Amino acid sequence: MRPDHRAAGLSDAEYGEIIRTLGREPEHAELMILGVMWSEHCSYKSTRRLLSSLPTSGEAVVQGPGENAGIVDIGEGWGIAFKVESHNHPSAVAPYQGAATGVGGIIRDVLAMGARPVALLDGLCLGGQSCPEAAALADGIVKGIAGYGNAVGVPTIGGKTLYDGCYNSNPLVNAMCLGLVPLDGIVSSRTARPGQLAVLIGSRTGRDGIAGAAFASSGLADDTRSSRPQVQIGDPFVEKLLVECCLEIHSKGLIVAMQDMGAAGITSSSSEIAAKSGTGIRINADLVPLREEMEPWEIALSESQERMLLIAEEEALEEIGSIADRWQLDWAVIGEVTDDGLFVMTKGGREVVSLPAEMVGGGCPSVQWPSRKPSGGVKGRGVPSGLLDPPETARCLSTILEDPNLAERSRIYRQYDYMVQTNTVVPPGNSVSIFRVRENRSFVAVTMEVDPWKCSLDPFAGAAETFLKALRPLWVSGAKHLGMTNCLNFPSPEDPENHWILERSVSGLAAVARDLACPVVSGNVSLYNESPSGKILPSPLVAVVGLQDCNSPPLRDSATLEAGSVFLVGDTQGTLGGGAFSRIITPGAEHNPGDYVPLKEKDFMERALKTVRKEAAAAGRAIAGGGLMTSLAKMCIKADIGIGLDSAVLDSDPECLFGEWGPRAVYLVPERSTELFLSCWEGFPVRRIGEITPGGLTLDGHEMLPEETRAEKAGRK
Amino acid sequence: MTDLVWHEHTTLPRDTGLVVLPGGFSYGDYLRCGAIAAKSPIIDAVIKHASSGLPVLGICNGFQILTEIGLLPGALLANTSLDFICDFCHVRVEREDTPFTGHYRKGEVLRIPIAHYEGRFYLPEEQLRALEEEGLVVFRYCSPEGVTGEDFTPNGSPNGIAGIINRKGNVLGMMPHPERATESLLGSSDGAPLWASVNSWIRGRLGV
Amino acid sequence: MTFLARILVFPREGVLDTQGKAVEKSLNRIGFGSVREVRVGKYIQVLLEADSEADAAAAAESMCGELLVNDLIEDHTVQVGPWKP
Amino acid sequence: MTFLARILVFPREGVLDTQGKAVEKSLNRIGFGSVREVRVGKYIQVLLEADSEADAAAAAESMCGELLVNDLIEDHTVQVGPWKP
Ligand SMILES: Nc1ncnc2c1ncn2[C@@H]1O[C@H](COP(=O)(O)OP(=O)(O)O)[C@@H](O)[C@H]1O
Ligand SMILES: [Mg+2]
Repeated sequence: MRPDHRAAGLSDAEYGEIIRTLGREPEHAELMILGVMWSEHCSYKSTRRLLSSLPTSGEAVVQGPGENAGIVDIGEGWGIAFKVESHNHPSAVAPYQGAATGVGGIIRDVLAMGARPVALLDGLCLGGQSCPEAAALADGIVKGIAGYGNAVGVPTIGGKTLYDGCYNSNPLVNAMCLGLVPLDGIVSSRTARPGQLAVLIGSRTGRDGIAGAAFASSGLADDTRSSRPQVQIGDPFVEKLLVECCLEIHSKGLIVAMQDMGAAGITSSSSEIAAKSGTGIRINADLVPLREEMEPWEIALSESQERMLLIAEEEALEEIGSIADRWQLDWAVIGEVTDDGLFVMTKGGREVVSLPAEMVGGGCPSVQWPSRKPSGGVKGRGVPSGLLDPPETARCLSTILEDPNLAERSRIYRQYDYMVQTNTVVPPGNSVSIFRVRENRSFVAVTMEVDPWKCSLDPFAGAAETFLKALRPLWVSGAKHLGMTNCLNFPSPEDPENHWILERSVSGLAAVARDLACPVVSGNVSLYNESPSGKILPSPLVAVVGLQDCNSPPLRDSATLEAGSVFLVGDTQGTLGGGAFSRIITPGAEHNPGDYVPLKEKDFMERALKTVRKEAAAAGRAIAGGGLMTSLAKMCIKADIGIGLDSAVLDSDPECLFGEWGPRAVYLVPERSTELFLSCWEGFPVRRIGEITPGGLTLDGHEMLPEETRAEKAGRK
Repeated sequence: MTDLVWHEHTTLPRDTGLVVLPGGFSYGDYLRCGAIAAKSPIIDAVIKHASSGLPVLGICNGFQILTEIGLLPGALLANTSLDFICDFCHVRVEREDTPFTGHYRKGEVLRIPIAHYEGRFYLPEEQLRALEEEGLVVFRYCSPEGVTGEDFTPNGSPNGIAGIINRKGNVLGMMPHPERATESLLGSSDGAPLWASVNSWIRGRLGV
Repeated sequence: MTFLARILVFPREGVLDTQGKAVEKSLNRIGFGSVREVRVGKYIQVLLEADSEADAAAAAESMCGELLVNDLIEDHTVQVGPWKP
Repeated sequence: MTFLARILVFPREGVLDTQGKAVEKSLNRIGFGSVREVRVGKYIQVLLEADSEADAAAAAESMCGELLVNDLIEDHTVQVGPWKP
């Protein structure tokens, strides 16, 4: 019996559209395929229109969204391909495997561009640490990322971790990969021509992860068991072979087009190549190497990992085969590119699928969900928070530093091999992660941010601030941004208030991308992050890639100095809304979000870059979570230095000491550089707030950071 | 000159001086780390190279492979923390009279990275004692000041063992990565003298 | 009373057994050409106190459910018997 | 004929079984206070062709010796029987 279209995940309207286009009812396999390919995860049907508002072109952009990963130009004929992708749902039910295959998947996206994967980052939004289930998920997720990334030999050089109860049963796992590609060797998925062959290389196809894409497009069911067969197992060793094999084939010029097999496996990879190339494709399911007996639709949709689809000329086949054999990988010609515009799959000589390739791989009709501004609205300004005397300031600081969200993350990143490939210049544990590119002697810097608290306070300003929080440390380290990638992690868009928040968040990202000329080159959307116990906060994650030439070394976020001045640049006052102080010290208090002032950000950027170029500072740190005091404390702990603050030049309200938002930074400046430093910042708010001392962090002589805390945080205890 | 040798080959390049079994997850570390690689076709050639007295160095996974082959005694078990550990640590040079350590001084402390899940050296107690008595431990985890002890041993290895050598003195296995510590840009260059040491040793031995 | 529970955990039918495949290839290569399939799983031995064998078996089963086995990807069998040191 | 060899591999007496200890602690923590000791090993299932059960057992034993088991750190048992699919 034919399954009904709703069970396949299609709405009545979508089903009607299919019948209209085909002029007939779809066959069983066709219906299953369309159900998956028209899911949110594969088609972006709820967000396509929204995403089109993001600026995607710019000076450095070689490849914007639309391919497997975006590419930016880093000079001398080299590019960096990068993208972030979510693996939230799989990680919620099988944390180790879900996170591991998330890493594997994003590596193949970058490989599909012809790039060699050179770095990974992971963005993790984890449940509250008091929830044992969440802790077990968190542990499995970190182990999964480590297990896969370490074994595949790509360093995990950074990431972002935060904890909130809203992620207890729906953790977010966003994996990012960066790859190095010669600009004249970029592979595309839109270059197939009729007569060429479709070659599958990698693992055999099994029944794993069938319909995983549809799974990722709905909320987490209460009984996760029902969604269980949808998890895939990753094999990092095969992935390593696959990377080397595909790069070797590519280096011989034998690849016409390439596509990784992620969600919806053979179907999505082959139909997307056909749709983008304006051709058809004919897949013979009998030729697919299988692990077990499978139905044609299962073969079409299996999400077995570690497979790539290559399009090649027939003459190239022999050499491709011998390379794949040498890497001990299964490979097979599974079909050919045709000129009829159809995605066809045959089994036993019979056509089981025959659909317009455009209909399968080119997306489905957009859905426009209604939007409504949440009734609560933006909260009014709370009561002024009053002044903090030094002992109170010390208490607030130590409470904030105790919060898991502000703790250092070595428990996590020590489990990741962040040094393999020997290019990691600034490893995890720093405000930016930097690797060097030997090929053109440059430094590539990466940051990743997500701030659900600010986004839930004001999605526009919060998303903009998230983006800026990723940009500012790059600038302070001396890197100029080239482009960004993002993952829109949100609950169901079908709820009008959620949808409004999603729209406003995207506008916030678009505004910064436009104003600061930081185009969006790739990204991913993960909606329906809800479970019976609730929905997640709006969690758009942003990662920015920047470039620094090798003439000046990157500026570190702390330094061991005997003497020198401490400068605050930017406004004296920050804003408390959605920040660590209001969340931890005064929960329940209402505060406004900060303002986004593009010109101020630009001004800050230019001066920060100049500071590094002129080598005018010994260390610098953009002020972020926990504000000024937290940033200073982290500097002291990290380099084991002391800082003596002078309250006369500081305000003693929490906005100054713990406020966030906006372009603010602290710099350590040796005496001899003071003038140079001040000249870099002339015309921008800048003030000397203290000096480097032996011992701890003091405010008017009061110790803010007891020795035990310093020792403990520095891992000396 | 450095050559990469394919695991399925059965001979080493002519005039090979030093053979390095590098780190990396050979065969995904399935079954036991290093076990499957130890059965690679190239291994017979490595054994032959070692028995001719020429140097063989196993780093990390390479150390694990050497114990699986039997060129070095013992085995490497999971770190006591059961976590993969990637970090800089300190090791003390215990011998300067090996082909690998000639450019160090005995007692010198190196800052050098580790990155492994299975790095806890194991030998039954008596054999361990014998190993120590024969002075076959070449590197030991320690504090920055050179003090050894459990607190300074990241993976739980007994006696802080980080690297050992065979009796003949030409096969060294070590968990820390000297090849990741050759540039201060990447955090340390303390591994560089190891490469210089073997290089001089080979030149001396081959008279070139 | 003390019981010994012997728990075998292995990849579910249809789930990719990455270790098994690697071991199988290696066995074939080193001369065991007659090997047709290898599956690698875990063997967990638990010594526990219980009033009866049935209680011990129930406890072992619930350990599997709660910690030892992810039945999304793994199958398992439990065998319980009195412990003879 | 096809035989099934079931091979149990576990840490040798005297070799600290860290994984077992960790599982033991976790089990205790999540409420299985009656658990006294846990040991974690491997379960390897090999399907192989042989002329007789004795041949199959000999082959399995030699696989253990050559690859599957490192007897410095591991003990093992082998059970062979005809394979019933
Ligand atoms: N999941 C992770 N993987 C790797 N590195 C991480 C991860 N989470 C955080 N880090 C690293 O730890 C440091 C601080 O992490 P983060 O949570 O972003 O705090 P902060 O708010 O101080 O930036 C950064 O260097 C970051 O790269
Ligand atoms: Mg950060």
